Amino acid sequence: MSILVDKNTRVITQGITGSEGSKHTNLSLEYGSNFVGGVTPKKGGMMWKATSGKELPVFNTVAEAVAKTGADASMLFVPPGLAADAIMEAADAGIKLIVAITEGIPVLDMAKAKRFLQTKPDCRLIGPNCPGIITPGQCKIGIMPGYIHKPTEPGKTGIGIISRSGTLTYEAVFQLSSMGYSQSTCVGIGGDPIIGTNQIDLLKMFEEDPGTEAILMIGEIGGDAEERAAAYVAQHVKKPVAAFIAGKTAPPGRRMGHAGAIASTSAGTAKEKVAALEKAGIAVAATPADLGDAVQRAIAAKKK
Amino acid sequence: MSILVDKNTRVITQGITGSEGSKHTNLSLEYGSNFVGGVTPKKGGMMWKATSGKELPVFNTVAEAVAKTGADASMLFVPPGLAADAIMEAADAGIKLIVAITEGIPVLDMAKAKRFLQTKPDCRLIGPNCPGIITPGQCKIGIMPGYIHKPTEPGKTGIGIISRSGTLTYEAVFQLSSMGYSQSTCVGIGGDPIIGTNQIDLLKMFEEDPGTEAILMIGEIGGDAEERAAAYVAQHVKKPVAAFIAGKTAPPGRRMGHAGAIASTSAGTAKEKVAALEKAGIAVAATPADLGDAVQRAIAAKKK
Amino acid sequence: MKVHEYQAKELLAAYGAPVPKHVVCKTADEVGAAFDQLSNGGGAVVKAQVHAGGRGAGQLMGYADKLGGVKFVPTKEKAKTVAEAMLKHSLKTKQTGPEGQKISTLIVQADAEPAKEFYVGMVLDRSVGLPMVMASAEGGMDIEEVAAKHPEKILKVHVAPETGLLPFQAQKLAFDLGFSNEQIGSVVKILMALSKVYFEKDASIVEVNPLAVTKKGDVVVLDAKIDFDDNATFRHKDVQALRDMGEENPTEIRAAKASLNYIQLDGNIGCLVNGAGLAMATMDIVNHHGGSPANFLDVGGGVTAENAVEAFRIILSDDKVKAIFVNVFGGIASCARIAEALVKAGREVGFKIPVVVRLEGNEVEKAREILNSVKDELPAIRVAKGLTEAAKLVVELAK
Amino acid sequence: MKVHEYQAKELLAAYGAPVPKHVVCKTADEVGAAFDQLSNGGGAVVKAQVHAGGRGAGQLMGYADKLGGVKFVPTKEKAKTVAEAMLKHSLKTKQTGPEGQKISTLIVQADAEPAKEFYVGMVLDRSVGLPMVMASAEGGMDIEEVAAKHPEKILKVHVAPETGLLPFQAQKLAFDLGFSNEQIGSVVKILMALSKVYFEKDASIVEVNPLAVTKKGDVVVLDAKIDFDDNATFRHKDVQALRDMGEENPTEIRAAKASLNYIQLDGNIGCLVNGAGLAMATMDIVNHHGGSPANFLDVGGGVTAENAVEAFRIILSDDKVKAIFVNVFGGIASCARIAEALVKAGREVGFKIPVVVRLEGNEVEKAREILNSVKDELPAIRVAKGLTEAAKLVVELAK
Repeated sequence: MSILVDKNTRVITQGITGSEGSKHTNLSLEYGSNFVGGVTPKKGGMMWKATSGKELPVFNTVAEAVAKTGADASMLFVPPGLAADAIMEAADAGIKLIVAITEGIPVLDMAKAKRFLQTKPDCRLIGPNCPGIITPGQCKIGIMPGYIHKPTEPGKTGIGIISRSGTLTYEAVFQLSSMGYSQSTCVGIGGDPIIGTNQIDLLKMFEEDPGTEAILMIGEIGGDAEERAAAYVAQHVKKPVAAFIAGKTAPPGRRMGHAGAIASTSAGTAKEKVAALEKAGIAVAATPADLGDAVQRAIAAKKK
Repeated sequence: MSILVDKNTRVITQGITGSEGSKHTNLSLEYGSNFVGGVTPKKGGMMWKATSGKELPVFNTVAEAVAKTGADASMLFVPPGLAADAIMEAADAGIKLIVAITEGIPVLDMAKAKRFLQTKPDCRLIGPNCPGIITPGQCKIGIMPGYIHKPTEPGKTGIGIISRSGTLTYEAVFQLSSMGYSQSTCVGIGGDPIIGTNQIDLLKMFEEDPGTEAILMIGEIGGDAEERAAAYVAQHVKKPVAAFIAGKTAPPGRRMGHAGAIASTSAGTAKEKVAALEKAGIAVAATPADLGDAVQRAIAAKKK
Repeated sequence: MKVHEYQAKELLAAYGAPVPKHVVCKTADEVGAAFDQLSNGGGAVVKAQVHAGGRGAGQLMGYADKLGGVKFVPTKEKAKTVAEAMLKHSLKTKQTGPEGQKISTLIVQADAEPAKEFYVGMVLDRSVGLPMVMASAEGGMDIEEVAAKHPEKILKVHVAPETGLLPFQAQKLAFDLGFSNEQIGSVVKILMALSKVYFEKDASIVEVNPLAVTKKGDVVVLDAKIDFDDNATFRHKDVQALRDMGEENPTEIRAAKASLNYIQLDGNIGCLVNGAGLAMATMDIVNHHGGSPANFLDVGGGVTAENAVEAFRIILSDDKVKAIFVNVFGGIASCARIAEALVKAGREVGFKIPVVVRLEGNEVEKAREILNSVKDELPAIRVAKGLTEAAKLVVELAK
Repeated sequence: MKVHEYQAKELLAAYGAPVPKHVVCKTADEVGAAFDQLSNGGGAVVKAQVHAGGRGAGQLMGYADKLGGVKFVPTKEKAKTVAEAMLKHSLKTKQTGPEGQKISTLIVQADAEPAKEFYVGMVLDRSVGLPMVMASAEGGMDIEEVAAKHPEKILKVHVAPETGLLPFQAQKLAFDLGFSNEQIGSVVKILMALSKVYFEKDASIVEVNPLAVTKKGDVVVLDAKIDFDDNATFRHKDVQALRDMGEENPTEIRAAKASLNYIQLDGNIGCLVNGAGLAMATMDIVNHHGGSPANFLDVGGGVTAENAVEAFRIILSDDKVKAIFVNVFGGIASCARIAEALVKAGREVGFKIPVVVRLEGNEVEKAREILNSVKDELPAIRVAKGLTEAAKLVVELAK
């Protein structure tokens, strides 16, 4: 079991003919994802050729791609200035899951796109500015390295991961796989101030997913999403939850790489977040080397 | 019985200190409506004095008026350039029924206000560019002459009126009252291209209102609201329905007074509308002198 | 409020739409000079600037040859001849009415002969209260005809008023209309310009018809029409400046100055009514009983005696009018006040034709007394009791 | 992207907000002339233009008297003296860091001594993804402090990004803040200007603090701060033109040119990491084991060998750095490529201090072979196996 994506998910790439779009469509195809086409305006009608030799049809519009391929998910590699429009296009065309990898989308563009998405309740956006989503062994939509993941065997359970950071997620997955923990689904929710799907949305899904044994939540400074997630966990989540917050030593007022990773002197600090998480009974990793162990501790604590 | 307003409705006037707002608050008070205050920005804190000597508090904002008076309805006499904003203010402040009398609001202002209202599902707008709404003997919110109306006695039923025109409604009410028909509620829905409440909304309410015996719908050229209403009547309305369409002799392409009363050579004509109404089994009045008789015919036809 | 083709195109061009070059001319000599400037060896097009549509298929009234309001001219001499004819003769089209429309402005346009014509327009969809873009590959013809006969050939996209047309919507429309990859960019520019003009200038209709693909493959706005929301021109000084009073009916302008809503028609029964709906219905009942209304006239609810007198003057200024029908339902306003205004008008203007009066509502008895008291002084005034009786009477008297 | 107070105020003024007159000066003589122009017999205010806040309570470094970045001056002579001092001495405030900030621009502002100070600002409310206006009658002080201690004293209104602040929202805020009827108009103007700048220029923060009521009762923008969304400056040439490179850290500018995300800190362990989250976490683990990071540095996923070498140069340009921590998790990118870049950097730049390397992920074995092969040539490179081991080692070596 898993959340959001599995081997039946039919994916298109928006921006498939671009260098990043093309590269990661190839890597995702190699991982076994079910990509059925791509969209690049003015390139409609051509065939995109994978390194494997497989060919995918390219369409001018998402609407056409959906009509002709039955796609229900989209991996989005559109340049930042056009990305919010492409997100709205996908939602308007009936795509159910949009995974926006693009980094650097203007905040107000996302604010408008988010309002547009609210008129499309069947559509979910992951990201933007995220590595994507993967259900190991079944479907990878994004730029994460597939090989580090450990699929959950049928009938077994794995760890669900929710993360605002890319490489830190790989670090976590690597530690978990090394320790023998498989993953159910790993979701990079993105490092921007406005994102489509937040921690609470996913905590709810993981809590309900019978294939998920425990949840690891990787956060960072900025905003109060972790504090709100902690409150949600305390009230609604029965499964073991571990967490990590990056940015304890980040200077206030500075944007630490991610547009959303900025703490002020009094709000969005790592200290506040860790306190909130611990108060909610979540096992908080002390360092990035402690991610796997924290999950183990969370599981052990619930077994008591 | 009645729809939307009755003797318990608590009304404020937006623009109470203006000449029209003041005049019609007086006339509505004299009719017996329960006005509890008014709003005029920068006049907050003063008392508005009715010709009867009664005093009403004036507030700077609708929010304050609602908080202090418990108002649930608003009669709006704000100048056209500011009216859409005032409508949104009323909706935002929790007013449940906004009756916008103002004529001449820019169409795009109303398009935006209508979108805003969609985020406030508990709020209903009547108008703009309408005479208002009256439940005879109980509550008058608007500029219609109260004296022509005949209240429906408790336990009895009356005629419900839905109209795009002001004076034509008075003509109808006068004919009905003269013939002995009381009215349940009369609603002027307004002559603009974008209005808050349409014929179908009201047909549904009148159909469900035990105090309404039959419905008279007064339309005019422009748009296809009457055609859609006719289709609704055919499917969903069991009560007798009569109708009249003004503008049979109106030249195409000209705006006949009301911003919404404009027919093209092929759409929105009186001919099309009358045909649709008749097809739905509605008794259509041949001339404005025939309004009361048409209602009588509609009732008689249903009794057969 | 309507504007000329050249004004509409210049506005669209200002918002980024590709538009063929043109020069606005008032004389045949200016047309000749403009021809030299724009023809580039291949001729040019002379187009009459009037507010009515159907110019190409129209005919200059009293002109010997077949010539409408749009003409390709291969030479400067021909350009000047055509211009002279247009400036001298009124143009009659299916939208001008039988009297035609005087032409005082022409444009000379660089030739952009279309290989294919499309339609794109933006209007309000009243059924949902949202603006929409309509587009069709069947351009260059009356879009209402296409809509009536082949609704499937019209693409429709609703547009949120807070955002305007979204780029992806414009792009999808362009692809769905079947444009080539090279043309998509220009079509998107035109559609976005359409939307920007509509929202930023409070237009009620923006139409590009035809949106043409030229023989060279270029996409251009070949003809355009913009109407503006009269309720919103107060906040657009630039739009107000586009108004050409010469295109409007002088009587209607005069009426507007007196806060009267007046539209001239071609019948012989002048109507004076309070309320737009009742005014239309009054025309209808006149027509129902065999008469023909000379005008629509709504004096409104708060009419002053002075404006009511002006209303009579306006109605009487139309020589065709043989009788007047005053139909007033006194709601809040008193019938007595209308009666007083009527007497004032009779005294100041003089009624040489019958005036049938039907009053009902507030203070109707007092009004009847007032009118009764001047029966001998103003015998033209005939008070009728019912609406039907009044309509029949005025039709009879106008014969 | 940050801008100066005077730029923020001029932008707000362009959108209709009332702002006190000011003159921008670069020299004491210009300040003198501006004083004559603006003082109007009653003095003026000289304000240092630096990107850091807390100027009023700051102190000019090495200046004998108590003098911060904002000073009322009663005479022209005093104005010039103050200006000279400001232009000569760096200003230290709680936001500048210990090294202070050099002042190169001043404004002279017409005196508008506040009788009461308010706060209004617009920021993104990340919890709902909507911008919001925050307003408080407790202005002139650090709003975060007010928010922390008296959250009930801050009014908040969410704003739809498609419409901006609606007039009724602005008016309600103005009334709720307790302004008088005469002042409402100016406050609404300021609030609407705030929203327009925010939306039309893609700002991330627009603050007016204080929004002052002067002793005469006028409402003015006495100080303002605007930050712009770095992701959106590409579409605002006018905003780009406001950038003052003199206010930015030169090393950070240099790093940005090489597509490196670098922030200077004051520790002694240079960090080179791929990914923003891991880069922060690397600083944290260094700190956890008793070390102190000298910088945040995210080389990104697609780093080239050339940019990696530049990254080492940048780290090494900081004299405080005593050891370097390279922490890379090879995801899609190969660890071998990072190892190669490391060798290239070592050869070109030279490592005089220890470089602790922790690589994991894609092609890590190959990477270790590469580093092993240059063990003798580049002895400074120390390969660690685990993340904890690496962190401990680099902390040890930096001591």
